[in-house]
Amino acid sequence: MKRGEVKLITDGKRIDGRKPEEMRNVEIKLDVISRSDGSAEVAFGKTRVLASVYGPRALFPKYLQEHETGILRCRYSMAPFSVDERKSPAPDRRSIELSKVIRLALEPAIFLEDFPKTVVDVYLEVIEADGSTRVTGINASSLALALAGIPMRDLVCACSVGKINDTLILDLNGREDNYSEVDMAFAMMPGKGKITLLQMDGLVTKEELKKLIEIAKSTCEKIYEMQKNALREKYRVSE
Amino acid sequence: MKRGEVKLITDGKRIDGRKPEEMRNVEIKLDVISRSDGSAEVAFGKTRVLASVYGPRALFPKYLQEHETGILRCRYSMAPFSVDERKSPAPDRRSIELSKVIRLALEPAIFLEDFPKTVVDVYLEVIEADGSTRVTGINASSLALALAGIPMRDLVCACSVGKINDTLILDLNGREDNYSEVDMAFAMMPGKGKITLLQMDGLVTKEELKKLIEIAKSTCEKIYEMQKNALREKYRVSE
Amino acid sequence: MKRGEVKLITDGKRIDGRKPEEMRNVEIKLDVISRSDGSAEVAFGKTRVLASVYGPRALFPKYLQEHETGILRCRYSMAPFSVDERKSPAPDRRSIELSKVIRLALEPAIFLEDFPKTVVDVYLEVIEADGSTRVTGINASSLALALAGIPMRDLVCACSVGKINDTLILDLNGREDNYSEVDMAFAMMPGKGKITLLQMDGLVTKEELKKLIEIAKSTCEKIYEMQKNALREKYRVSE
Amino acid sequence: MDSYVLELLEKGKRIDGRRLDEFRKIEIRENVVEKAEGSASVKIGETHVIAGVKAEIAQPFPDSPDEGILIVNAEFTPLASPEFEPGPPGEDEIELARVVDRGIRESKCIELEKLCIQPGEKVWCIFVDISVLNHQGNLLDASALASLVALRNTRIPKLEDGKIIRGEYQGKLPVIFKPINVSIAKIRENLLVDPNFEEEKVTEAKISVAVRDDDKICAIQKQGSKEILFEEIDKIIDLAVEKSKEIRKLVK
Amino acid sequence: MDSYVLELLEKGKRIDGRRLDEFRKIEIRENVVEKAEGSASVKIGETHVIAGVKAEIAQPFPDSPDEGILIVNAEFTPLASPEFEPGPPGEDEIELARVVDRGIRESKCIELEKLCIQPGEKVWCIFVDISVLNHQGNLLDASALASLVALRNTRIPKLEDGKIIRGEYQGKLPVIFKPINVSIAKIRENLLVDPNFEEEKVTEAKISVAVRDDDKICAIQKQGSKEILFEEIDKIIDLAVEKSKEIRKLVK
Amino acid sequence: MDSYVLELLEKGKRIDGRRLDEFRKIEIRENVVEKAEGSASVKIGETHVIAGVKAEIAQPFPDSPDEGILIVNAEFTPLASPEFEPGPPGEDEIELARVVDRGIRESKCIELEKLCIQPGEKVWCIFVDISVLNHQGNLLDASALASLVALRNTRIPKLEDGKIIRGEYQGKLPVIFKPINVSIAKIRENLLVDPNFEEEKVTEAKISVAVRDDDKICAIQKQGSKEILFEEIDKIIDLAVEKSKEIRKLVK
Repeated sequence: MKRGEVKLITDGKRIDGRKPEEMRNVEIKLDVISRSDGSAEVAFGKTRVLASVYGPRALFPKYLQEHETGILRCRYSMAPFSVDERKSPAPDRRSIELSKVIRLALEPAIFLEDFPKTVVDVYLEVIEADGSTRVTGINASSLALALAGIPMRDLVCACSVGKINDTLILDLNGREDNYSEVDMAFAMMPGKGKITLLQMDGLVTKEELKKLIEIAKSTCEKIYEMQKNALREKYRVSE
Repeated sequence: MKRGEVKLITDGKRIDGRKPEEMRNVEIKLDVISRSDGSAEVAFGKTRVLASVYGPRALFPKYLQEHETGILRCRYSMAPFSVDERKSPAPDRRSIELSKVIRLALEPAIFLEDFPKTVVDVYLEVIEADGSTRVTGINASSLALALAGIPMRDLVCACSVGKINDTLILDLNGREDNYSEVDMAFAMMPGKGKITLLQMDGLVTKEELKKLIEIAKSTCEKIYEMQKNALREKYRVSE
Repeated sequence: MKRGEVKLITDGKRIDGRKPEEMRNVEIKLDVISRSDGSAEVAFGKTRVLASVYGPRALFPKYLQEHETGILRCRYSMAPFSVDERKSPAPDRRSIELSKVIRLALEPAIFLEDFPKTVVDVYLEVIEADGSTRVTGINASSLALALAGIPMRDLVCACSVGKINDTLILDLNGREDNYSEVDMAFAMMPGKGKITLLQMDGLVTKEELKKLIEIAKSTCEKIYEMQKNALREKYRVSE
Repeated sequence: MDSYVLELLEKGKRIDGRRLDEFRKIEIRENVVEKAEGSASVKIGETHVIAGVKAEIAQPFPDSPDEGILIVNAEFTPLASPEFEPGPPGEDEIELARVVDRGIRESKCIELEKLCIQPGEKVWCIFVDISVLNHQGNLLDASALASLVALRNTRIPKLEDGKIIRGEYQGKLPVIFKPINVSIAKIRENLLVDPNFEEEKVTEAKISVAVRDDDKICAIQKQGSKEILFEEIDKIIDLAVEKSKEIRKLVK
Repeated sequence: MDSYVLELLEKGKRIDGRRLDEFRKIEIRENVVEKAEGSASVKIGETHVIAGVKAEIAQPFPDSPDEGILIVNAEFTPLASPEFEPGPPGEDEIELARVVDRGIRESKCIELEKLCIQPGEKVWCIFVDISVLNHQGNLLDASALASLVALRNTRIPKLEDGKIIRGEYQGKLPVIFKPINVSIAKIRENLLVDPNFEEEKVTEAKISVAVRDDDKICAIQKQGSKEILFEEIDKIIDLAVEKSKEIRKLVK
Repeated sequence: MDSYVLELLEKGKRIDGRRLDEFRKIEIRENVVEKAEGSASVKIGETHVIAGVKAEIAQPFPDSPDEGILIVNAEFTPLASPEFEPGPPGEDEIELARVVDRGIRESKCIELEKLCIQPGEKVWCIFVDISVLNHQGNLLDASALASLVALRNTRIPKLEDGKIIRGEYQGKLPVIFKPINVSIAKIRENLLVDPNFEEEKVTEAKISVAVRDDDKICAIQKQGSKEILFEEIDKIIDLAVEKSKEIRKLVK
């Protein structure tokens, strides 16, 4: 089966009962890893990703250090049991690409120049994968970075959008990820109105693309409120 | 076939004709590798293991050095032809675990604090494997360390014990290793009465465990004499 | 099928129509890679190899540096599409051996002692493989080194020779490489009369071996003229 | 911190106020990953691991053609501790996985012969993957417990034409015992149950004991770079058997 | 050099004299490797890549038992640039290969179902291997173009008794569209088509867009460590669609 | 030490008192590993290697469906020399294994077509594994000799229902020649047979020659980072042929 060959929408309802532009339930937990400098768990429906930040810390061996800026490293990884068929824990090509695009989605938000010669490590672990893992991970990373006290220009918010037949949809689940006609991952700094991630697969017209970006933008703005609320609540409660 | 499903004892005799608490023939050769700082070959029956020690020597890259103590490294390896089915020379999970437990069995005996920033390497090569390779290797390592002039609190002596039906046995051969009900690897510093290795698989009661440890202890004391005799003879002959 | 079992010569003609001691068409292109310090492409018939030189450049990590001499590194690699069955891009045992023998074939010609602590990297990429890839690569490397301005005692010239039935042949193609009775790779510094590569497989008498070396020698002298002409033409044209 | 741990121990006290023979609070959550055939999250204090079970079809080993295969694997994810780094499994991960494996295997709690699909051709291969998410000490006991609980709630997938139907199940994995792993640390003359991260840093030797429901011992592993005494072994075994009963009660 | 690039850009100029929306000279050579089932050499300015196609027999994926397999792989050979080092593929090589793969795959230009030999058992596996031979910037567009051309001249080998007869062919690989990849760099407020090596060093963000013959967009990848603005996206897409038409004319 | 070797050579002498064309004492022990199908320990002076042969069942290569497979592999165990390190095989190990392989293979001493079990499906794969245990120079000649002797005492295991019965044998591996490898080092104007470790350190070039019983040469490999002269080649070949006869007498 390929993109477009699976019936994913019936009477305006998606296979999990959602309306086209409806997000799954979003769950945010902060400070889930006590040994970490900052950590968060974000779930979009069944998709659940942990992010843990270490740093800024000294970088070794020394020849990797940059003298004028800090370095950001990201590692996206899936637990072997997070998917239908067991995934070997060694990084595959997909994980390596995703690690890079997640890093590039976060990097514009961080004042890396503030801590030269050091490294900030963002580690992501997908506990369960039901679509949209990279954008879920970016949201978790944004929160973990903030909790680690890394100076940031803005939070980074992310979501996925797509297309089934002629309907544009929001927040793709695993089956939609595989078989929808279009799949787009999007991240931005909502406070700045700047895009930091844009990846698209599948056939669209220019007009459809515009609309997809609009949906993604307004969703990221909602997620921005969720991220800010979570952080606010924490500082209200704990400090 | 699994543990307990193979007939390993008949009329009080084991498959190789030994009595339950009888060791196989032990053979010790010293200084078998001229390029090494200290080397020994120990055979328990057909099981034959070479140990070769290099060090204390400088450790590179420098960031691996410990400023207050030397480091001990061990590598247990099996020759590809040492077993029934050819073993790939790359280290497998078993070899990696055994390398660690052998290191931990030897470490308590060595005055590592006497040579900070350096490393002592103990390399083990199993030439033929017929059970009890790790304990044979520990005995060879103990002798090789002594010959390399590494300052030691005591020699380390090791043996395996096990259980077939209700009989406790000493020095397991390959078939017994695989199919006996219990398999225990044991090492100690006999002059100090201190245990440095204890690994057990298979079902035992507390009482059986006690008895197994007793057999292992008295066997290690015998091996202690063999190790000391071998060293004494060498120094009588060669120096 | 094995060496000697395929009919490779009929009425004095080889399978590609050549006479026994006839070379394939040789094509030389210089400066084919603008980012490189020196580069050349050499084709012997369909066999086509690119060589690219970088250096002398600083070598890191520092503990790899030699204080009294520069270091030469070579890497022979085949494009996945250069052979009948797709070749995985990871280096195999053959590539590792060939990288070494190519390095040793070039090393006697280079004044490595002139640039201590540095490295010269020679990278070879086989674009299409129809026999004699290592010797084609040595010729390309010799030119690339000269173009990179590496001080050399002489150019290094290389060719392959072999034997089919009782006929000695020159410049083996892919099928001859696999199925001829003898296959020899040869390189020398023709201006110095010194041999830098000699590798032979297959059964020969001492007398045949002598003749093979003679053919190889006189061929390398011809290739020497080709290499020199190519370099002369370049400097006439471009400078 | 190291000297503080030792100072308190002189007075028989631990930095978190526990008795020497007291476990931290244990929190077990079952079925935390829907995609997995079985799963469990276990917290011992702040130490957190998840174990997930996947069932795949595999060829049996030649010497046991009618038995399923059990594979235990552990990953110390770099999320869990500043000391952990990404990369292939290190010796500590491998040792932990192998000790958990032996505790389960030697207890005979899984009837591997019930996992045969077609003798000599196809059997179930049960992967237990342990992800360490927060490292505050005693990873081994947490991992063994999570693995046991995950196995006990594991369902075997349905097969159709020899292929796995994901999300549909034919029944539970038969797990007939509850082997429990108890790790006891030796620090000077003290024996401590369930050492936390700070205690592990000054631990001289550690003995991990897997105990079955009938108090039989099914696996022992000495760890740590110092020796242990004969009389200590006895005490450790007694203590392990006793504590195993306590923890076993937490497992459904 | 970096500041020179930026200075010139202030005046709307590029270091090699091109207009902002101008590609360097593109040179395509077909069938450059006889051993390959298909091949192409593409130069964009001095940037040089070769793509070669090999067809092998493989088992289909379980969820598409009657479809061939497409695998795209890229190697930044150390010949091509002093920055490239030998070793396993790095993240940039992997990303490039995956983006080229998506551009081809999502355009649906290859009818994978025509590459089935025996359903569920044997299908053709089409390997596209990209070797970068000189790196003067914009490797992605050159690689995508070389891959497309190589696929379009690919012949499927003959089979005899289920084995491949090397050097004999049963027909051409069906490739029914010409997806073209166009990369546009953002440097300050400028958008540049086909950035060269020096321009890439100061590029803030880059958007690569794959466009099909019917002007539909089949893949987008943002690269670079800085952000991009909403209004820039629109301009980039328009520019990419326009330039794709120009390049498509070069493909037979 | 290096300069001492050279000084003595000026006077035509070697540090261990040998003539230039003299091998060190060679000691061969057969069947040193019971688990192996064949094995030999060879000492040349203090240099020590063990070769062990294992026979496994494998699929034949597509272009020789009715022939067995020979694989030679060498490990410079870190036991053998302070220069050797654990890790994947380096270029010297790989080269040594491949040169030993070619000496055996090109001599046609093993009739691979007699190792076919079922054409196109199952053949014997003969693994020769060389473990270097002490490195005092000239590893290649010792390894080639140990491999030859091990192959000559190799027994082919019994098969039952297509499975190997370990410890029972159906007969000997047919090995019909005795190819002998002789390595000759060039140090300044001297040619030395069987260079020891100290001599190898100052060796400029080394030629290894494999010679068959009928004095035919079956493989040559030049090593070392300096050149060799035409007239030296002749002398080396003559010397190698002569010494090969001497060593061949030691092989049963």
